Amino acid sequence: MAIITWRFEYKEIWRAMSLSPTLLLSVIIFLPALGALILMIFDKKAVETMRGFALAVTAITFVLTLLLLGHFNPSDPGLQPVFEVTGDELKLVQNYEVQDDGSIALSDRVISAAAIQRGVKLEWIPGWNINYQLAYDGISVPLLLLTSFISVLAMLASWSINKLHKGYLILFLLLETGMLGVFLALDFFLFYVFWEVMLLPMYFLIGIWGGPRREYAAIKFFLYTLAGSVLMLIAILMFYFGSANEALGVAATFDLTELANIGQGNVAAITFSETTQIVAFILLFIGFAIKVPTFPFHTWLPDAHVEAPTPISMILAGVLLKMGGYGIIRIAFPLCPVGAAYAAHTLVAIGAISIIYGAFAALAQTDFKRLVAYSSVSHMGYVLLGIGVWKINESTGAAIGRDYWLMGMNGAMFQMLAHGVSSAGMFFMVGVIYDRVHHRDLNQFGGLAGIMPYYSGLAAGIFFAGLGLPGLCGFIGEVFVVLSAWNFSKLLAIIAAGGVILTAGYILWTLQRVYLGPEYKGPHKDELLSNPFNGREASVAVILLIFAVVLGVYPEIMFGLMRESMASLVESLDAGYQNAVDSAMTIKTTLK
Amino acid sequence: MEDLGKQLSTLLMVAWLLPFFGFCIEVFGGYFKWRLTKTAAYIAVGCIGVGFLCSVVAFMQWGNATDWVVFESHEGEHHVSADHDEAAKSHDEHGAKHDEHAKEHEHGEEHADEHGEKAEGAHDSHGGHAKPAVQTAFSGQIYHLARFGELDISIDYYIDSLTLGMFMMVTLIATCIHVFAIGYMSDELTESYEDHFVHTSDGGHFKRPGRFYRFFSYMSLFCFSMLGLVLAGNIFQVFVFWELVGICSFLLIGFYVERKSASTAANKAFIVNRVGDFGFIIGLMILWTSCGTFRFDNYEDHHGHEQPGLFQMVRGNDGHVTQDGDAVVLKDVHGEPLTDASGSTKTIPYMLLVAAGLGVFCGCVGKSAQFPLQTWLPDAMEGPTPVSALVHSATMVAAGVYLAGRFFPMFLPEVLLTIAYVGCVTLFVAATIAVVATDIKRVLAYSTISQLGYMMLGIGVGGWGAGLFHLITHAFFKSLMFLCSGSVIHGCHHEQEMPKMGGLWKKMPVTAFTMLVGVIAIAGLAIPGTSIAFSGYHSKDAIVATALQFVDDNPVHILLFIVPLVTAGITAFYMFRLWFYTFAGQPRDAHVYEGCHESPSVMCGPLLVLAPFAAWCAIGGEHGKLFSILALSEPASTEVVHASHDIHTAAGSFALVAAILGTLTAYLLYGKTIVDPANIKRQFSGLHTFLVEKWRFDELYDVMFVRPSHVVGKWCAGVDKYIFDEFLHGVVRTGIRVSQWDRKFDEGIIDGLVNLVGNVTFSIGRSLHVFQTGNIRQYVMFIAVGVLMLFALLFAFSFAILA
Amino acid sequence: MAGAQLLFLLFALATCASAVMVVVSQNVVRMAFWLIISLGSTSALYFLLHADFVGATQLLVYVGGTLVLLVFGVMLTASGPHVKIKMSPAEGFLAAGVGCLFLAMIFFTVIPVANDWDEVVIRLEAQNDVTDAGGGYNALGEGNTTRPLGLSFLGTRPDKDLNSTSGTLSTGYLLPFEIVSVHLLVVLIGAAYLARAKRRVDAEEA
Amino acid sequence: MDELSGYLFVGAVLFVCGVICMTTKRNGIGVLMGVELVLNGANLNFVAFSRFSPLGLDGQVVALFVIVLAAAEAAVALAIALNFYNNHQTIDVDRGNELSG
Repeated sequence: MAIITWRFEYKEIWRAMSLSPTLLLSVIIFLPALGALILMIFDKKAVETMRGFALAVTAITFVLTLLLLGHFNPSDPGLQPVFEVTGDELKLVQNYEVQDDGSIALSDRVISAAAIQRGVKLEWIPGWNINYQLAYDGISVPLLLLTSFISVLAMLASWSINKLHKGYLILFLLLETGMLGVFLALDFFLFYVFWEVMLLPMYFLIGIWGGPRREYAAIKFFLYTLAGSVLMLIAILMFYFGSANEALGVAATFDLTELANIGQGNVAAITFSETTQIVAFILLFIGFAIKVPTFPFHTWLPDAHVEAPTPISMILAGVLLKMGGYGIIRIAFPLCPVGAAYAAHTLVAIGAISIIYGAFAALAQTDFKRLVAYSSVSHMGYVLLGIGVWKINESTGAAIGRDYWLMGMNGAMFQMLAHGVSSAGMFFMVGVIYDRVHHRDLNQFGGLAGIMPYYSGLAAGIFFAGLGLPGLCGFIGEVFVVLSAWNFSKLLAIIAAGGVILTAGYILWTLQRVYLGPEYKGPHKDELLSNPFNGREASVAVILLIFAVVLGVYPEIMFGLMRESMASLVESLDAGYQNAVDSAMTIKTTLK
Repeated sequence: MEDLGKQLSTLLMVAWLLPFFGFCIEVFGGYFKWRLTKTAAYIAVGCIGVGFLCSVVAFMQWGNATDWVVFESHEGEHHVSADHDEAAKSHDEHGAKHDEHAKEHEHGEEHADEHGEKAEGAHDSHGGHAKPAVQTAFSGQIYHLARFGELDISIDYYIDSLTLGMFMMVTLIATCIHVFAIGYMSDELTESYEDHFVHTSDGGHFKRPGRFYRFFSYMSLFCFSMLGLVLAGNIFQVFVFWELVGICSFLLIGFYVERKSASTAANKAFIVNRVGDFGFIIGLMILWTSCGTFRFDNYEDHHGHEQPGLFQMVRGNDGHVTQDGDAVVLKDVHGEPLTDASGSTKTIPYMLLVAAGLGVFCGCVGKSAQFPLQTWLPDAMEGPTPVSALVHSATMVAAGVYLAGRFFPMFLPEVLLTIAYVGCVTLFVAATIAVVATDIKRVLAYSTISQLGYMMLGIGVGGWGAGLFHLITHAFFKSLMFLCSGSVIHGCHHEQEMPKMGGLWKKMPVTAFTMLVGVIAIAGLAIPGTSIAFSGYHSKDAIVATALQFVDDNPVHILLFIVPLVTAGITAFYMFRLWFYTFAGQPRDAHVYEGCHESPSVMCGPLLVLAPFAAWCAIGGEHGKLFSILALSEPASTEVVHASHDIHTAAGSFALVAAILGTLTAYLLYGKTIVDPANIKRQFSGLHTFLVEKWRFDELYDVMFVRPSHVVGKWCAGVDKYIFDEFLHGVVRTGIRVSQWDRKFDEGIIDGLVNLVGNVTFSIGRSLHVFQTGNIRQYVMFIAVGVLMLFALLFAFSFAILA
Repeated sequence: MAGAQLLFLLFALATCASAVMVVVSQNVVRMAFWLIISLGSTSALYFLLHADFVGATQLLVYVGGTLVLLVFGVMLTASGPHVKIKMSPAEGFLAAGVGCLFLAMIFFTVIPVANDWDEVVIRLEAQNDVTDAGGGYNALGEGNTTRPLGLSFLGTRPDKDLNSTSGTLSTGYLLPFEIVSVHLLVVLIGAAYLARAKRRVDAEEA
Repeated sequence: MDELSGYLFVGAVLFVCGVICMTTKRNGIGVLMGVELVLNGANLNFVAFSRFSPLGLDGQVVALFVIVLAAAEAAVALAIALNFYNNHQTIDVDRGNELSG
């Protein structure tokens, strides 16, 4: 009888973990929540202290994501290893063996060099096979960086919040936890939990600190998003119960990588049928499309933006909308490639319509923030367009011009990042002026370039980034997506390209009405003069503009991060669809 | 040669990037420090001046390394890039297939015999005779933008004699204009600049701090963008800088942000350009999807293999487009058909390639203000005059022509014909409007459009060299004229209407005579019988000659010769009209005349520098050095047309006659006033109004595009508000109503039931309270009795069951 | 056997009679006396059942402890005119009737159980994997149950396991024993608390 | 009637006597004595079954627990009785009818 016991050498493990991202992933997610917890014990009158503390928390989170970036290996296409040891480095485990004669044999057991753990996985609700599973790869890292980065800036912009500071800051930090969790979760259930965690703080942030119609906007936001969540939940359950095979003794799972493997036909004997894939894809797509948002699910966005306080608008536009795109890339496509291929044309069409529709609607707005909100609809249309340009040879199932689709995917990701920077900047710029004159009527501005030249210069830069001017971030995403679209559909590509004219139209017209002209036409002119553009505001705008320029001039900085992951994703989707087509052919021939 | 490529690219990149650093320094330093000093201007001039020097050094190096082949070969033939040498090997197999090709081949040998004549058509390097292995074009990569699988987008450079020529032209003109602007913009050097064109609500003039530094920072940014455009080694990069020059143009047109007209004109310029860019993007999409690269020249991919650039793909080694049914066969670096991974030949449908060419040309139409997108350029005159001189005559608007020239190998005959006709319509329309314009800058603006039309026409009919030749010469004399007009405007205190001027030559002789140089140049006057003439004559003559050659080959397109010929006369007419109106005759407005003065030397200096260039830069015509340098870059394309000597002579004579006629008419009408122009105006008042209203394009576009897009915008917003939102509200209202029913149901039935149960229980409890005696002994008794009764029940029950 | 049966009859009669006397007596002290007799006889019955430890405990705890406590109670409360608290005759009759019925009911159930007892034993043996090793449970010696009881409180069951046929181990009573110990402690504290004099309250009232 | 039933009958008598005692005695101490009788009746059954079944000492163990608990109960009950007496100046349980509904 030999009883084997494992004795972990904790010091060594700790060293390995602190060197590796094992803990880092969880710390990144929960640090803001911890910060929120600590904020609760602050005196509610110590406003400046609390703001400083919350800013520090967001800043540390940002630094941690940078640390994670340090661990990131861009040439590894899969999920990144979080725990990696080689035999030479560490003796992690010792092996005690109780011999038959009662003596104890000690032997060093060494985790071999192959011990690479991709992602953190801990049991959470074992009865349902739900795990606390986190991982990161080239798709989530850029968005993670964006999230923590925009959070810091939005926190810097939060000085304009002037009531219930403590609650605001707590909710803000909770919101950040939810957002970071969404980008790191690899378990579908966990993903859903974080998705909902982010929803509630947002509801209160809009509903309490918002503008005059805040309740309406908050409820509208909530209804739309909840509807999307419900559809997503149905899809989750479809996948969960579809992933089990009792005959083979395979348990149902929420693991996204396993589900993706099943969806792509890489698992023997378990597949999602074509109908399942199509239905699930449609459910997931609507769920995510509401978040993106695309035509015709977009009407919550203008209201939410108009009523939300400035920093929340920044978060909303800069990060939240990205979750929709991320969900489509990370979940909807990998889990149901057949459904995705089936709906690709619709996707691209919706993308193109969103671009044009959003731009036209923006052209008709008189509310500054509403205009920027519609521009978001237009810009996020490019994301959908880029994701969907999957042209398939119907007989073999292989992608035609896969590199163009890869380009579209990359372009879509980049567009998300670029839009995160530029739209956050635009909302911030609107907020700066709103804080002073307390109105947003485009027809009552003018002449700001003369009154606040520094501010106007920065604003023009950021608006040009939104316009898609080369050398600034918006250009790269838009133009790459559009260039990739021709391979898929000529008509839709032309429609999408038409967006460049309209975008120029509404942005330049806005610039003219707000910043140019001889004099300011609206109320509260004295406040404009007495309350100059301060250093805190300037730093937010300057940082955003610098990033817009860096991303625009050297986009490889982001493409380099996501290239391999995207390439392997596209490759596996392509193979997955071909698998499905092959098996369908086999069935057909057998039937004959 | 590799070293040369490196040196050239380094030098040109220095010239290219210096203005950008200048921009950064000026924009920040200007805002924080040099608001009221000329420091920003000096930095800008320094940057662009050094850029000019770099360009010249680069040119000299290029010339040295190529043993000044340009000037020797002008005796014999043109050399193209060494890549084409290899073509000779594979030529024979290919050549035999195509009749045209064979003909060309003979041509080549003919010209080889005609050594010492001139260099027409002898572009092919496979003419059978040895040629020096001199590389004249250099390309390479600066850095990667992105790579997707095998697709690759980067920032490249492509340097040939055209690039060098453009660099020198742009930097030289820009330097002059920068210097000129120091004087012209000097009234901005104040804390309280009074803008006479803007009225505040209290009736006074608008006052603002001066923005001297800002002007120069914009100018630097523009120079950076323009040079980047010229240096670009791929069409995508061209597009990038295309947009950047567009935004610089926007910023400069809208420099007087307070003026509604200025900001509107800026918007118009940018948006109209974007309409062109829309086509440009479509062209890019087609090329990108079909060819998989944007590079002009061959390049090394990331595996280290040499891959064909766009030109090589379409034109191969010999300038021929190989067709396979309805498709164009793409070629690899050796001129063989290009195959993809699966081994099948890569082709592009012929019509798609035509569409790509048209798309890219759309961009050129927007940028070069060609018909039908010409409307923005006259409005762009809202910007300060140096801007008009630099951006809206010499460089940016010429970028369209430059691109059409650079992209020439990609244009199929159908595209070229379109280009020719667009140019033809433009040059006529613009010239007719220029005849009736009275604003001095607008006349020049229309003349610019018209001249750009000439260039397009030249390129369209296959006169690649002629078009770009005119581009360079036009840049010099038009910038000169704009600066002169700027000098006039400055001297007349921002008076731009010609009817208020007259006789100014006495007050500002330098301006008047440099202007005269420009006018003669643009009018294309020459001493009959000789080729002693200013630059405009040579270049316009080249275009008209090529057009005549083209018409000679294709008589259907006779208009392509007639219209430019007539317009040559009109051009001479309106340009001299401008000069006579402004400088000759009697002063028409005493007030303006009294206040007028000659500009300071900082402004006259550039005029005097530019004037010789305007006059003699094209000296020698098509045998001259400038043309030879340009012609060295002539692309390998079978579409290139060279006028024969006879046709050249004929066309030259026609053009000269037309120009002289136009000049005489102008002199008689405005110099001598034998007929009062007002009478003619009255006679043709309908036509006059039509022309003054610019053929009513603005109104047409307003009705056709601007208003409909606003209406559609309102519809979209309305759909959101009244359909989507109302739908949502309806859903929510229904939900609320349902929940109200639900509430009633709950309150009435569910709650009722529960209450009933509760009430019954309560009343039972009430009635049972008598048993709650509080007496412990009774409780025990109850228990005992209860147990007994239970037992009895059980007993009875079991009995009942047993029974 | 006859001796044992005789003793059983003797002590059974004593037990029952004195129990009836407890009911019938009107004086509390007498009741206590008859109770002592009844409980003592019961312990004798325990001895007859070879449950020597239980019997001893019965004597020690009940007769020696509980009843002394009761007598204390009687003494502490028996002051004044209420030493004899009479019940009404009707009540007495009612109680007697119910009691008779109750007794009848129990007898009625006891008889079938006792009749079928052999079968029950067989069934229990089958269910519990134990065989009755002839002379009852106690293989260590008749009547000496102290040691196996002690062991059962410590968690082992020699009394069962030594007769086990399948070798599976039975559970002991360690945990209940501990619980009861703690329970006793709590009860003692509680009793002390309840019974203590309320001087402080009085002082406050005064 | 074998040995087992004899014990059971004795137990039954004790139990019933206890119950009657509880119902008839107005004296609180009497009631307590009834409780003791009831417990003893039950205990006798336990021990008897323990003796005549093959289940070992389980019955005796339970009986021991009951004895101990009875002792504890007596202690607490006495304390209650004393308190009752202090509050009502009598031990007559019929006087303690505050819980009457």
